[in-house]
Amino acid sequence: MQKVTREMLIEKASALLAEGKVDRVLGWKNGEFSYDVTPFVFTDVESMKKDFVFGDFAFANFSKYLIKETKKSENKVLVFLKPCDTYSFNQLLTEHRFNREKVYAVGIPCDGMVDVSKIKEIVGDGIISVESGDLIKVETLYDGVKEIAKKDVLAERCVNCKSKKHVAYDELMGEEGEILDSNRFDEVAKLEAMTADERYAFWQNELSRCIRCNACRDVCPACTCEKCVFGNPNSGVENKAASNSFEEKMFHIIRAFHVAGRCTDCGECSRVCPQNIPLHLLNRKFIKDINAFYGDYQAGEEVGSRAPLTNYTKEDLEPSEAVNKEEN
Amino acid sequence: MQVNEYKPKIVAFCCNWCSYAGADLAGSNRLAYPAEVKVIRVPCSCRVNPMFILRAFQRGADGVIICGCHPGDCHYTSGNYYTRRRMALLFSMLDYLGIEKERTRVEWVSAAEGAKFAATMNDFVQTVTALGENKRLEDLRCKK
Amino acid sequence: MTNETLIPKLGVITDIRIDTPDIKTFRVVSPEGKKLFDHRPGQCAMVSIPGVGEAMFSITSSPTNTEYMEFSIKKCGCLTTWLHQAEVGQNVTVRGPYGNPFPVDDVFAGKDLLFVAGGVGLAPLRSVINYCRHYRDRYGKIDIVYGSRSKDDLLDYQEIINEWSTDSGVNVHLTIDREQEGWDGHVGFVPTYVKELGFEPNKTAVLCGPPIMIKFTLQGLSELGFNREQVYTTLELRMKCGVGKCGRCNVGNKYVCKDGPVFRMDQLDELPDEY
Amino acid sequence: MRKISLSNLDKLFALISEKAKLYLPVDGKNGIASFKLWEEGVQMSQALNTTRSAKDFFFPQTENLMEFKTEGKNIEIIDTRTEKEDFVIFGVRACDVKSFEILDRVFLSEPVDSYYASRREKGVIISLACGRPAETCFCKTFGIDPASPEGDITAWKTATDLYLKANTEKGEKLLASLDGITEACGEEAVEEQKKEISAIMDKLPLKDLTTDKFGVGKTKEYFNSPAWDELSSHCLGCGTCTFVCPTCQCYDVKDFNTGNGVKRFRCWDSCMYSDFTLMAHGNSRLSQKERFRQRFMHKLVYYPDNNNGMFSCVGCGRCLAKCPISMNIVKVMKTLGGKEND
Repeated sequence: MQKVTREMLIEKASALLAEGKVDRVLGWKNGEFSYDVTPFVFTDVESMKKDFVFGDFAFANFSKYLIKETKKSENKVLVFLKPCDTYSFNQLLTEHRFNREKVYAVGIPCDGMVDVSKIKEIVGDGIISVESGDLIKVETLYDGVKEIAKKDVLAERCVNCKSKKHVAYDELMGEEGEILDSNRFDEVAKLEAMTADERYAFWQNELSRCIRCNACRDVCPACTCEKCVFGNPNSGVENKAASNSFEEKMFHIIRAFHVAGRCTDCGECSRVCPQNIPLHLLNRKFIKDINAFYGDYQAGEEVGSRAPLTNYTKEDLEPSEAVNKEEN
Repeated sequence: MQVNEYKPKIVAFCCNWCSYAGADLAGSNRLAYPAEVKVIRVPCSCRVNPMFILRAFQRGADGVIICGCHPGDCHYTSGNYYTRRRMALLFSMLDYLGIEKERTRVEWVSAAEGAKFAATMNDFVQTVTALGENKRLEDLRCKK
Repeated sequence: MTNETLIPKLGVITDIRIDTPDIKTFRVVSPEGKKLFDHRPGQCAMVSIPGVGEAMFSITSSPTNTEYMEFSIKKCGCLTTWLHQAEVGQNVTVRGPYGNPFPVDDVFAGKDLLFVAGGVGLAPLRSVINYCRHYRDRYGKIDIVYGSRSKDDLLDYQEIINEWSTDSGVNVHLTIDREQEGWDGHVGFVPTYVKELGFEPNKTAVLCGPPIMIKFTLQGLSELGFNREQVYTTLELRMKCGVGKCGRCNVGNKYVCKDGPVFRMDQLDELPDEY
Repeated sequence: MRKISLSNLDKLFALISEKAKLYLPVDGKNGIASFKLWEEGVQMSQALNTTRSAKDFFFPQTENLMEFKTEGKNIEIIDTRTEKEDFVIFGVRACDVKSFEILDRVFLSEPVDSYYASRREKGVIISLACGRPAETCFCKTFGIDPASPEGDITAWKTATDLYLKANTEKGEKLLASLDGITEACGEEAVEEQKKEISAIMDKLPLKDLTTDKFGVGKTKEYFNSPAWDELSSHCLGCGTCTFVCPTCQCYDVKDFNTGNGVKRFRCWDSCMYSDFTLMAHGNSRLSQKERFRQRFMHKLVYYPDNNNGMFSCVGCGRCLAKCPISMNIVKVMKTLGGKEND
């Protein structure tokens, strides 16, 4: 597959800016280290040449940013979308969250993002630089340069990538990929196979780490409510802090439920969690159940598709059958 | 010394058009069902938000049951079809989190089914009694 | 165990006066019938109904009143709506006093005073006005300009008419926004009225009211020759602790609950515009 | 100075545990280290620092302040404060130890917060020098020496031994009670480690970051800086930075109706949240820019203004590692501070 480089993206942006097709570019800006990449709106090529980056840490899914960005100007904004980002893009369009006319979407191929915490597990602290490639070169303060196979440090969501295909774009760079047979439900199945007590212990342990920073909600492209129920003082459940294990469970169950059928499994929630709670396992449970109960459905695959929870058939299974499926 | 017999607290969300009338009928026919069942009338079973169920558990419920019109009979045409999907997913999620699946239930009870209402409640109370107190979705702050 | 400022005292509402359609004045004493604590003019207290909320209110009664405290409360949020439905005998919790008072004993002493208030903005000034009236001989002339939307919206109307207006050396200038039947006083907005009255700029002015009123009154006063060092106002922001620790009511490096709520205009000029 | 062989660490922990509850950093799932109660068999984490800071010990995320019983028009106020137990925290890094001083200036200033004070009184802090600072560390910027952390007792861990030195009366008392298993020793090994750490500090990527441009009296200079727009433009408004921060101390006081009473609790709050300053009649910080600005102005200008130039940041690097969009105090300082800081 032809590799799309940073220079190619800058060239593309520069051409579109020059043509006047767009006047802003939503892209990734470099930071202090190789891995702390920030979303940023560039307005000129010079600043892009200086600060724009594209590489193993260009995680940020820009779809949600479009809601705010498209309201700022009458002109189009250029956005680079990785395959998984295009699903969120479509899902937001389905929910009429931004004006498609104000976006010029360029699909870019992706060969997976790297999870810096996995690198740290191997090399420890003190990462000075990270050089991309199939073999990633990591320089640290204490150990000199080490080479790590990229596949060993891929982010969880990329290990279980569901699709390399772009489902939305105005223009595509590089080659189109395909929808993949991922193993993304394996972890869910493993949990399902446990006893209820084991599952309870597992989630109790995971969710007890929650600090209710709301990062999972705030980054989630499906969480676009103007006023979240957990941020509404009149809801009776507004709570800034995880007061106890009930609050933690309620927050995460309800959040997962609110995005059920709309979650595109982009994996941002798990990435941003400061406590590394595998939140994607909650969302994937819903996706897996929806597929099993109501037929395969991929949120965001198609603009305008009717989400499973706003749909029904007369023959749907009963709730009692849903929980006793294994026994039947 | 007499040991206090454990009596579970049950919250039953009943749709206004069928199940609540069913509960009424059970009453007027003098069909007994346990007093531990606290009925909350809702306009339609699909009014029941997952948060209602969790909050009932938080406030000390040991079991939550949702009763609505039989599929196809919804006063609002399709409300209970949505309930069916939502609750199927929610209950499956609760089970996934290791919360006893017997604590939640959906039953379709028509206005004519007073006997079914009483029988359902009796059965549900029995099931929850066997499970004992809700420990996994409790909020310790609400304990007396 | 040491005294904890976050733990409130118990109070009882012994009287509720309906001032305007949306403002009531609550009289609060301790369960023993005494005043809960002493305060200085302009200071505030946190009043709460457990389970409903806790909020900062100005103590509107004068410090010279040693029997009880009063709070004039406008119905606008959760707690205030609840309080408006409360009856005499209702318990509330009160903690305080918080904030810095008006400099009534040093800066104000011997000066002519001008009070300008709009709407419920009279509430924080009432304690100062009554304090100055009580020690009448310590101050020069007192002028009070007070305006509201209508006659019915004038706070403490009876007290103004029966007591303030009858004091010697105290001039009360009332105004309402629009013509109204049964009103033969001045009609017009407070800032314009202040300008019309054309005060001598040798007074110390105290303003309280909606931000827009403060803004235009200040303009008017500076046209009359007032310096910003002569003008005091009192701020209000969201507060939770009242003791400068919870971190939300700051304007720049000043906490309104601890360093305020009383600020002199030139002090405010030093702070960023975030209130 | 006393020392104990690393092979006897468990004995040391057991002995401390006999006197008071001992907490130390322990590795958890998914690379998250956190302070846990030491019990037989619990291994100390090798991680540089815990994900959450140590402020929890004195200022927990939620705590009950008091309770109320209401009946009709009556209210009963119940003081639920209890006498706290002695406890020891082992392995607090230099940055976190310094953060206690910053918190102290808030909570122990008049009027003293008794909830905080009672915990502070009962806690003994054993700090641990950082042998291997991470790339995100910039404690030196704030005058903190990771080789000589403060605290009641300072500990240094070499390849073979743990060295302990008491700095306070509390620390001396605890250290003296451990005499049975520790031995007196010279300071050579510790001095050697201090040199090593100092050499590493000069290699850290953020070593040149300075606070020169910030501090007392800078409000006017930065408040209306156009840079805030750009810096805050993609802030998600989550509370990650404030909750992992060892010096963030803003809190909310809320009531929880339990059905048989009202519990008034305090919980961490974040100035990044939109409802932080929401009042019945409006909000003084309406945009994320204002909220974002508040956080950094507080750390770099307002706090120093009120505390003789002391900054409310200790350079622990948690926000650098944890911000979902990698926007952090270092980027703010570099942008506002201009070229010299780059």
